[in-house]
Amino acid sequence: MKRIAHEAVKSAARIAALSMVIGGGLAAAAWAAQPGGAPPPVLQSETAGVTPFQGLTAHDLTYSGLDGVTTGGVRIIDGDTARTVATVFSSQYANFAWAPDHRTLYISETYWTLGNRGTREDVLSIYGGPTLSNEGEIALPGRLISDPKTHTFALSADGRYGYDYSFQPAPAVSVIDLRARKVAASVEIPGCGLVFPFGKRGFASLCADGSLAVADVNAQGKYAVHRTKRFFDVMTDPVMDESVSDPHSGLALFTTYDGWVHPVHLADTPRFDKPWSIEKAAGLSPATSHVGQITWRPGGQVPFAYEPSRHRLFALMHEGPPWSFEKPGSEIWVLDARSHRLLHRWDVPESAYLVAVTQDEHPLLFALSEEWLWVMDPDTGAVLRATKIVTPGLARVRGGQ
Amino acid sequence: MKRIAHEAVKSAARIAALSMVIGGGLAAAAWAAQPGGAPPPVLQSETAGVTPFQGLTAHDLTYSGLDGVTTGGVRIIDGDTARTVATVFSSQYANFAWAPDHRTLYISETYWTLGNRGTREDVLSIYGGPTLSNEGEIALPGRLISDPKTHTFALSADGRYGYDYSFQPAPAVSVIDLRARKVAASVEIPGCGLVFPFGKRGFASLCADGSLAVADVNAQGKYAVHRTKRFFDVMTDPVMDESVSDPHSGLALFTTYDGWVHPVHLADTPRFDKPWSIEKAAGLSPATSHVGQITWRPGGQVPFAYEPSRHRLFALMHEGPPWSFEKPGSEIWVLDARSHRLLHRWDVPESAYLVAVTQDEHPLLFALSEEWLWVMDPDTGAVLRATKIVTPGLARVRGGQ
Amino acid sequence: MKRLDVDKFGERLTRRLAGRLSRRSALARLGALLVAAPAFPLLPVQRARAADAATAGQKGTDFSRAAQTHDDTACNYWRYCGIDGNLCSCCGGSTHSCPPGSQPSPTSWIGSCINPDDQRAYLIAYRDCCGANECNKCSCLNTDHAMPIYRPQANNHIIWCFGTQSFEYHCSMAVLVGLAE
Amino acid sequence: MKRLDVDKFGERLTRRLAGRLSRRSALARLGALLVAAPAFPLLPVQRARAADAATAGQKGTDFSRAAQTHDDTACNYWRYCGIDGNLCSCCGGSTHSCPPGSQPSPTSWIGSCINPDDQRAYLIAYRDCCGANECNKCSCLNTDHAMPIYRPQANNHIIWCFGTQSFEYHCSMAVLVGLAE
Repeated sequence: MKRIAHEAVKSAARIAALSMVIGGGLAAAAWAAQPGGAPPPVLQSETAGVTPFQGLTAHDLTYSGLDGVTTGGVRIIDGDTARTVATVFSSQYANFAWAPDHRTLYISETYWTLGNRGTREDVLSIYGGPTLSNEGEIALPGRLISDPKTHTFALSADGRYGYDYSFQPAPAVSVIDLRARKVAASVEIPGCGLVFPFGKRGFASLCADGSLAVADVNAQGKYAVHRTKRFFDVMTDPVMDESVSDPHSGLALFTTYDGWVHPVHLADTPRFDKPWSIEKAAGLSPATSHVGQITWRPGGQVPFAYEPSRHRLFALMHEGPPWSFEKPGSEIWVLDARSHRLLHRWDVPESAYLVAVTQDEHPLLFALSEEWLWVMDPDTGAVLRATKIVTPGLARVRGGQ
Repeated sequence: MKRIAHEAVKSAARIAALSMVIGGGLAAAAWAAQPGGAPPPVLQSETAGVTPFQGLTAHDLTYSGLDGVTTGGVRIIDGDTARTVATVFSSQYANFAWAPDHRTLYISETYWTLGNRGTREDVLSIYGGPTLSNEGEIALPGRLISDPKTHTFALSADGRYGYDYSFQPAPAVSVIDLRARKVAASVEIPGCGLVFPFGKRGFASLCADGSLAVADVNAQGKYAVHRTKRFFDVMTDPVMDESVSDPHSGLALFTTYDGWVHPVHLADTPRFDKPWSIEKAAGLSPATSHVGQITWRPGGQVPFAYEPSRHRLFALMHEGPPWSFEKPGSEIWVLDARSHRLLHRWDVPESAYLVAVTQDEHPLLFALSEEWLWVMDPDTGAVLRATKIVTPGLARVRGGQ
Repeated sequence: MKRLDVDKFGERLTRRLAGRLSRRSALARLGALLVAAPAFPLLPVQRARAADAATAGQKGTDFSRAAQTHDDTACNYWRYCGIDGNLCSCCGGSTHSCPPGSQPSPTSWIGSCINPDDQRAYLIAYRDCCGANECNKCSCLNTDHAMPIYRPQANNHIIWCFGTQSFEYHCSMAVLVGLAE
Repeated sequence: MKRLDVDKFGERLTRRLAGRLSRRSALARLGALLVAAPAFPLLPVQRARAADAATAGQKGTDFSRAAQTHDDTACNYWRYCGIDGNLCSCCGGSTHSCPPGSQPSPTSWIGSCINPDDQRAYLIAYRDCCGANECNKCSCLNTDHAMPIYRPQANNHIIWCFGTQSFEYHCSMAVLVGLAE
């Protein structure tokens, strides 16, 4: 494997070492230089293997790259050390989720038999076991090929079902029975997209008219889809694709371009709480879509993270005009999603595209820029450690959405 | 398609433009501001199509990326403008060559039906026609999967046959009849590798003992392989994989790590000229493999280019110790391969990994670094223009090797 | 290969409908056709008109004020008000032509941009060229008035390669469809 | 999937042969086995001995003089004298262990490196881990005494994934085989 090494690396790596300049005199001189003077023992030979995979830890972050910009692959980083734990192969435009056992990884992905041509194959690939190896694939009827979006694929909270958003030829969700390893149903959701699971087998989707589609299931496993009221104005201030939801409680925080948070308790009959403004929580005027209004707004590739136990919403914020919802955040705002108060504003060392927070007692906050991952203390904003990464597309934590 | 745009780009691209702020008064004001005062005509609608491919020009450079570091693809750049002309899809670890019509592109590549797994398919893909589109594939019995190497694939000078180096399970060359679109022969070359075509149907390979394997063919199309004498010492100073050869004359300039050029006239019975030293041509002591000898040496990913009409050899040179043959060049040395004289030493703006020269009356010199392509005047060393590129792996020019 | 049975018909229809039918019904039908999905009642032009109300009295937008009409290889070229990806003009193609080695997708998302020369708004079809590896030149991100993925007809994160032989994204065009007035 | 019928046998054999047989014949047979090719008579150890003659009287090499033995995530770790690629130690593995998600190839190329602690030369098997997308961490390029591709047993440009389920390159290990004396 040939790499173009960077200068810093090259300087340490000059010249021939295959030469065996070994002789009694030389070796003796080397030994004499050792503290203690005794010749060190001859190193023992090794057997090559695979480092066992211990399961996703509470502080591990799993992320994939931004397709087109970088190669595929699902990468695991230990937040406690900022070191890479493992990498699992994936196609471009893949999505992924961990089973509740924290050991089984599902990857929703698409291949063509000849790279960009030939026969298309949409599959849910299964990885697990002590070496995180491939354990087979479940054929899917289709998938949406798009830039990475968190909510194109999700599991039910108990891990029994997978939900995969498909778009071709019509918007639908493939419900995958993960125990039986087959697609159990294909549920059409006309005019809607994405999937937010709730309860045992239900899911909701966002609709182009500002409503939700709710799919509930009867005892026979038949899905029925109905629409809620319109709860946001898609024309002037749509809800972001990358809104957060908690699969365990069913709470979704649908957040708009202008920073309005619409809390919705997902259920067969969803309950809509009153929306509140991130900007107002910070003592600012609410953001609007008026041309020229430069103010703080949420933005990025994955601009939100949620910590259900403490009701904390983390938002990547930048100063910009309306419709700048993909601009990366220069700050992370920490908000109390119950009291609608701003708790903290943390600087990030470099504008960040993704934010994530672990779901444990002593959580870590992750901010990901184009090339760097920073591990932060969510309570103090301190940067604890950092590592270089490939340009990120999606991120998942243990027990998170 | 979502891209993380860089700051320079983003600053130019601020805010909403889908809003239609059109009214009589506004429009009139805009027209009044036009020189001449008359309202400009309404722009006409367009039909989308594909820009016709005019064939590879004498100043076009075709290059592929360094696999692992970047994505696949065969990219054509016009040396007269430093602009991209076209891109053709390829797998990782591909090689490619142009037919003598300068319109048909052959790509030797490998796919698996499921990305990294499933059924392996080694193919020679054919692209051509006015849109440079796929015109089918020829199945290959196998290919070497390695970092890009110029001489793993080549065409006969008349374009009738393709030669593809295979390694698994044993070193062999697949001879592809490009007219019949099938593999005509698989020629085993035990202990040897790579392919340097000569004449109508012959080819030579470099061997691990310092000799050449020469494959010639009888009237019945049967290949016979014989070995030449050992003409270089593979132990201390091997000939580089990326030595240049001229498929039309059969002249190969096999060049060693230490900069010794072994001119060989490829034929059924090759003729070996006396080796000469690049360093000696520059008035320096010849480079050696003695540890610690820091001197000028050839190096890079593709360190040599040859211009047969003027017998000029272009070499990427750097100062370094023995075995630093992958270090990029800070200078390009221009050598007369007949008189063994150094003609010029040109600086490159940034250390270069690849060099290439066009084969026409008014040639252009190309130097490629990790991110940049410089178009240079081979006679003056002047940098004429530059463009950003993906990290380069291989490069081909019209009529070149 | 699963693929939609759509072709250049989509683009021709856009133009024809835009000229002959009432805006709402024409574009509603177009949207359904482009994405082959049954229920997308509202389209960018409608959104734009709504935004128009909010910005009444303002001349153009920040983008159109800074836009130019002479260099289609720069991100601030007037037609690129909503483009997201590599400009085909930098890849061997043009605003309405794919580079050799790639194919134009018959599907697209639709925006409208103001031409600074005549202050008129034009309908623009942002069409991807597909089949070749990503071009990697002139990456632009003009996301104004771009909609989430659950409104696909105005979403630029979808790989708009439906109806071509390949979903390999190469670059994006900004094809002029006609006046948006 | 075409693949060689080789397994961990390759590595075990390396060690066994290195200990029991005369160097020339052992490594010649090993080379043939590793690359499953019939005629590679000469191997890195022989090359090294030849180089040895040329450098007689010099203590170590530039690499071994600057090498260290405590940090196997740095390019100047002593075993990496001939490595070329991402260090598995930075990817969730170690010098002799693949990260989860990848598989060790039973084939490799062979080098020998001097351990600064005891000034002894050890045989090192540079084995690729395969199957996962490229790791992209700790990219090192120590090409000393690396040979051209027509001498595959000492070439680091070949993707050494023969015998695994995948040719997807992930990272490279430097497995200690034994003394090279």
